[in-house]
Amino acid sequence: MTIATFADAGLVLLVLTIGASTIFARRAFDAVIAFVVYGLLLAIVWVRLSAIDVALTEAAIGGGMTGMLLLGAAARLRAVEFDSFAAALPVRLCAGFLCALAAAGLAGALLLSPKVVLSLAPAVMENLPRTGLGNPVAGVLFAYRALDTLLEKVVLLLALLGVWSLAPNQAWNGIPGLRIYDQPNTTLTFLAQILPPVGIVVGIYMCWVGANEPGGAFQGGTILAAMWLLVIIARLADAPSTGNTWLRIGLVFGPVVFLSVGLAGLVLANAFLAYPPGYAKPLIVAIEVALTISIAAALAMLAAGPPKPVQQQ
Amino acid sequence: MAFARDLFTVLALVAGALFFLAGTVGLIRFPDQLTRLHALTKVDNLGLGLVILGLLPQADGWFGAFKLVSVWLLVQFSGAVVTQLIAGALRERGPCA
Amino acid sequence: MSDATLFGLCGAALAGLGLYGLVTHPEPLRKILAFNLLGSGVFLVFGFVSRRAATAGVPGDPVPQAMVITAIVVAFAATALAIALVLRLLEQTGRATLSSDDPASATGEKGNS
Amino acid sequence: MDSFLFLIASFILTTVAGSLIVILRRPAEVDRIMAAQLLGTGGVAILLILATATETGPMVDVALMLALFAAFVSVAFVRDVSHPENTAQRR
Repeated sequence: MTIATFADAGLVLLVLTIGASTIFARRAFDAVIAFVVYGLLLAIVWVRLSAIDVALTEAAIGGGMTGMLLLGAAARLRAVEFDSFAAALPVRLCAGFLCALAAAGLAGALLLSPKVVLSLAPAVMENLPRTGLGNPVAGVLFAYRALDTLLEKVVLLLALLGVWSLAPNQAWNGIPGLRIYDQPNTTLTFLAQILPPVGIVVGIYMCWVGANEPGGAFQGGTILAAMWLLVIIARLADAPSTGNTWLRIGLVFGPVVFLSVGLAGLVLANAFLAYPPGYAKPLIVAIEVALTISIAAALAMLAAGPPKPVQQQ
Repeated sequence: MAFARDLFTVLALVAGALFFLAGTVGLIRFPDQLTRLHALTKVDNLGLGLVILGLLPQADGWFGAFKLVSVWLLVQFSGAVVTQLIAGALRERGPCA
Repeated sequence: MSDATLFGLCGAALAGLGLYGLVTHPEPLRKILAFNLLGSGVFLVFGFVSRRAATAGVPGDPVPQAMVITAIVVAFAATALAIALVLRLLEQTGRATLSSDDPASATGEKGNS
Repeated sequence: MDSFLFLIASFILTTVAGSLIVILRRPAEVDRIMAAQLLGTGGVAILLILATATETGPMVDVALMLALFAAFVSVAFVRDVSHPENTAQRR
């Protein structure tokens, strides 16, 4: 037990060091790499907190997708070498002091939190058998707080709409400006031919296992998105134009299925987003499958960025 | 039998951990980037390979063992290809890349 | 002090670090990074809240965990939108800084759209 | 057995942490990518050992995820290096 505590303390120290270097690194690129490392470390931290579902999401999104997105941005921004004009020392000291105060306040709230632990876990565990699911987190996401999950999908679509709206007028409905490899490269092509089939199997496995064990639509969808991006980057397939009908159907498929099941619940189970007794599990699995497709499409398109005018290529 | 199994695990894990140590020392000490890449791949194949070999007898059932081996194969494959990619980029663009 | 508390305190410190970066860095990309750091620190505090509720049979309260999963995905969407904005700013003006009183940053003339 | 597994996991964490801190101070970008790759592999090893020690099967899935995405980040890096206008600016 003591070894575990020591290891945890070391892990915390490492996370703090890497986290600090994302802030204090001199070049933006260094900060981005530190952030990728930080995301991978956080996945281990979440495992130590016994939150496997979160660890899966963090490893996929925090380390992988965000890292790729930020690396691309750092590479493009490198073209503008502006002198990093930092705030003056007194300002930094002052900001540092206030931020330390905020952190101390948060830490104090943690340490002085009431002895009586408020938890919704018993309520969730009590009602979980009625949904037929084995994973309490999936139960919360799709039954207990289904409205949050539905709205989150809408947020993803809104963000995508925002990204696409940044395209110049003539590029609307064009191909996303995702950076692809400069010229065909046999090694990368090989990777992009072998890895995606493996990734697709893992993604489907994640989605399928999510009902009973950690995993689910988010994690599965992220893997599928990453594999799609890999294929596009390796020049094995073109990114679809943002006006592509199939792409748009894929994007709204999940939320539409979710919403129609929710509306059907209004008739069949007397409440919005309620599932008729006995049908909860098949309905949730159907929603998860539909959402996996939509999440994959939305995340990949978010990472691909706004459409680009053709002549700039 | 259980003792032999545990002994095997201990030996393989210690050997794997030593390769992790060797790989990281190489990564720190080796003079140029291509040799450092070489040290990195040793961690991928031998370090992780021995760790997984040691964990296999403790795995729960055939499916658990299968998953462990497939994780190793995945790391092995993607590690090798990525190293190749980085080395290619280094050769094309020079050591400062 | 339990391990969960340790990670919770780590989260608080990370949130402070992120806030500092968000306030002091003039580069938008660094601000986005700092914002992500701030977010993940707050998520870790949620992790502490979840883990604290652990009882026999349940490793933690699933409600905060589900919220953190949702939050990670939303944070990614926000990051993607912010990066698209920064790159568009670069395209439009040839600069990628938010400070208005820094003429040195306008030297990299790249804007041509 | 369990405390031995924890010991090995801590040992791997320590070596990886040490090299991370050294490598992340190097100027060249490739070294930094190597650090991310090393942490990917080290993280996989740590998670697999922890999965066995705590008998939590799903942790193996986290290791799988880490393995998939560590490679993905390196691909993004190699892609960015492949663009000639980037190398011209490289210091």
